[in-house]
Amino acid sequence: MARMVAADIPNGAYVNLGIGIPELVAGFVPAGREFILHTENGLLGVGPPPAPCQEDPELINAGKKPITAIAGAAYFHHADSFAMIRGGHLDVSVLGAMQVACNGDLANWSTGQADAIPAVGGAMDLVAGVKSVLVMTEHTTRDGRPKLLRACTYPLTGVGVVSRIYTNLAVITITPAGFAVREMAPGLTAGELQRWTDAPLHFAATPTCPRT
Amino acid sequence: MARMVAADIPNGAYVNLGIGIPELVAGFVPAGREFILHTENGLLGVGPPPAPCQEDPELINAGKKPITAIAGAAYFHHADSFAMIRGGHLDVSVLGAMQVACNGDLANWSTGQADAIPAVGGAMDLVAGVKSVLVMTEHTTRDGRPKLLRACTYPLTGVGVVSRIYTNLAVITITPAGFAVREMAPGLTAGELQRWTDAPLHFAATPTCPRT
Amino acid sequence: MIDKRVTSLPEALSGIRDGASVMIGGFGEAGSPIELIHGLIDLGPRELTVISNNTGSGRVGLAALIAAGRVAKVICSYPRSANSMVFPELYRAGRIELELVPQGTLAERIRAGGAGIPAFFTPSAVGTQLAAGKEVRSFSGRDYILEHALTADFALVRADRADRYGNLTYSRTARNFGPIMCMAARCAIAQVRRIVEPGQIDPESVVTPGIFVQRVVHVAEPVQESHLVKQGAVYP
Amino acid sequence: MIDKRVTSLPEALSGIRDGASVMIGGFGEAGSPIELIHGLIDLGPRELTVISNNTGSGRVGLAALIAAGRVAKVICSYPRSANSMVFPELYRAGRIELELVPQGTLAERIRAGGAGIPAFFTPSAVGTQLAAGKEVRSFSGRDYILEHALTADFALVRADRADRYGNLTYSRTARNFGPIMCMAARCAIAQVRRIVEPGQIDPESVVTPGIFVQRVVHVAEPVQESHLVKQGAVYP
Repeated sequence: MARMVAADIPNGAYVNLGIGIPELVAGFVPAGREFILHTENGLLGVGPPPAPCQEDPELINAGKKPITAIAGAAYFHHADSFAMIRGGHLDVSVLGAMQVACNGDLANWSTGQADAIPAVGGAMDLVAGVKSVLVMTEHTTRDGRPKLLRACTYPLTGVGVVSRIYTNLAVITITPAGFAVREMAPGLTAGELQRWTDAPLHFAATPTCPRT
Repeated sequence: MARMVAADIPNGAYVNLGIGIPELVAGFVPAGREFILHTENGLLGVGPPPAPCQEDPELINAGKKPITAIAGAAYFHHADSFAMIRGGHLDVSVLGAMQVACNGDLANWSTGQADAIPAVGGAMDLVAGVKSVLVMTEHTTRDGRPKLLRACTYPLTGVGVVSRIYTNLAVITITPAGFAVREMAPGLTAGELQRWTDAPLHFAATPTCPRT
Repeated sequence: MIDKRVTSLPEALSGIRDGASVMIGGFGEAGSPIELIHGLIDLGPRELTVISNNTGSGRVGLAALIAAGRVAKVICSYPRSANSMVFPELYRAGRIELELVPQGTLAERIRAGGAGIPAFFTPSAVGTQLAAGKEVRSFSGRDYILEHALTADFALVRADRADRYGNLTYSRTARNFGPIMCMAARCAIAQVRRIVEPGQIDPESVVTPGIFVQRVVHVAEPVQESHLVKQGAVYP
Repeated sequence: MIDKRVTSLPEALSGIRDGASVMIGGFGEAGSPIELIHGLIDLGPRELTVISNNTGSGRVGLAALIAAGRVAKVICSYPRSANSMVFPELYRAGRIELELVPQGTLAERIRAGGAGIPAFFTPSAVGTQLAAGKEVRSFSGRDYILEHALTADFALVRADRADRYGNLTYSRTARNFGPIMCMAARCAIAQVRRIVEPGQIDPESVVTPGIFVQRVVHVAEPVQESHLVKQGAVYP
């Protein structure tokens, strides 16, 4: 998944990687490309993880994990950081998801349960401001229920904001007609993929070959 | 005038001095006091004028005159500079005036004539944001007409914004009752001062002695 | 002479009374002014409104302030983390109020408070639960919601260097909310690792100009929150 | 590899067409990108909307752009100065449009444009002619007016140092509108005195992060506008 996401991000892009699985994208930047990684807690130019015992508790990412900064990085405060996000200066936001609807609605901050502690962080700002919002997620929940839905049942993070979804089973683009399958895992059939997906899937006449 | 203004500014005040006569206040800071001078084009900590041939065209004040910066100064951009002003962080703004009304209205940016080139600069922001707005002005126009009026006839810079007026003839505080004379030039009578002033003046029972 | 340095934590915190609103800097432990927070616990004011991105970890720092029952309400974007249990307990028990705000809206509301902007329109949270009850207006065909400025009586922040004027620099991503909270509070209190002479901070590199800072207190070696949490430390 | 450096002024300015909106940095001559402005005169686009604090001096720089008849409208706070005659002549002749904006409102509208805030309330200009026709709303008993964001197709700014990522620092009060104009323009073009390797600008001291800059052009020794004005120079 992370490799496929990275392959779809153009050279020179300014990219925010969400907490968790999306952070893996940083490890798969294709040769010859350079992305600038933004972390909303105040750094452009996130570098590789620090060597053991080189961690600085004052140099962390949005997931509060230790990071490094590249040569050519810049630090800034939170209002400036979200000015970058809200002002449309970031090219790509890669986020996890609880649910995605076929109109691009995203739910990734709350199950809406009464006893849950609601926590939103920067997700609503990212989806509202970043030019292209990519979602990385398992195709279904741990107990096998679809996460790609006709309509989200959890509280929304944003309305019609997702551009593309990368799952363990497929790459799916949001189109005016709904979910359009761009790639599938080798050996998977269209019928099988549809069975794991709540909303109807559109398949291109000629399926794209999976990349190697 | 400049000495009297400076004497009324407390130690530690953050002060913006308007273009022209107000700039003179910097030369009369009483012994033992320290003001921090702000210039809205991006500097806190304006120092004395530069020595001849030491001028830097990239270190100027709002009047576009060369200045210096004190040890402990800070540079910032225009949005941050006006955040200081609008956000109520400056203690004192000293401005020139074309007209002041007895309710504190100030007119200092335009005569309203049809052929005038309107230019407002930062005056409207200063009067809207700074805690105390002091005006320094000749008591009358060059041709002897009053500048301290019942109501301004020129376009306003701000409504009810002036705290106190320092003229060549008197120091006058704006009160709910109108102009209250706090000090007069030596030898001047109340009747004479009133004759140079459009709005009625209130005199304290015991006039304050002019400072020496 | 202007001198914003104070010599002790109690002096730095004096005047914070019951019912005060207090902005507390930090993103996780980075930039969290843990000595000031512990000093605030010692000082004792109650019914505080705390504006902060998180709600602390373990039972030290901000989590300890909340655990001590001093906080009536938090305004924050992310009130849970791997090691937070204090806030969730009190919240589920209905003993603390939460105003949940998207992180960028939180930052912009604080910046607006410092900049004299009472309200602004933003696209964040449009169409979500967090927009409920808020004014919606369309500009150039897109919907935005109206959000209001946040100000506070006090701000507690952690910076790296300060001079007697209150000019501040920060360390790396510990900068986060510090600069804007100093702007938005009527009294901003900074704990700093180093105090230097005026002029030793390059005026081109000052992050928070001294006009936004009222008190500076020297804490040369702040404790590291994550170490305390690992050790299971409890404050006080 | 990311590299925002371009090797010539024409390359830096390419794509600025008739009718474009252009933010131009500077407060008086400090920070005014005079080589970029002269390059824009050479390039030739007309009917420009210029957003700038002033309207230039003498017959060089911004004043020369206006004198050449390329500017249909200026949005600015202070369109006259000791040595300005070009703008007043055209304005009195009805040949150029002026939107006069208080300086702090101008700065905040530009910053809002860069930050994705379409509109905000401000106390500046309330009760004056410059509030005419604007929405007034009361917050906590005080009146404010609604002001809208400014964005532009291009920004031309002058900075001191840059690296290939477009990170910028400025010199003293030449910083002024540069950082916010870079934020608010779809294509920000910086002329800089020095180009350095990534990392040579301390990441704590970057004023404009490279994300806000699209093109960097090296002008090692910019001419000094006030000298040209004294000499009576005319461009081109």
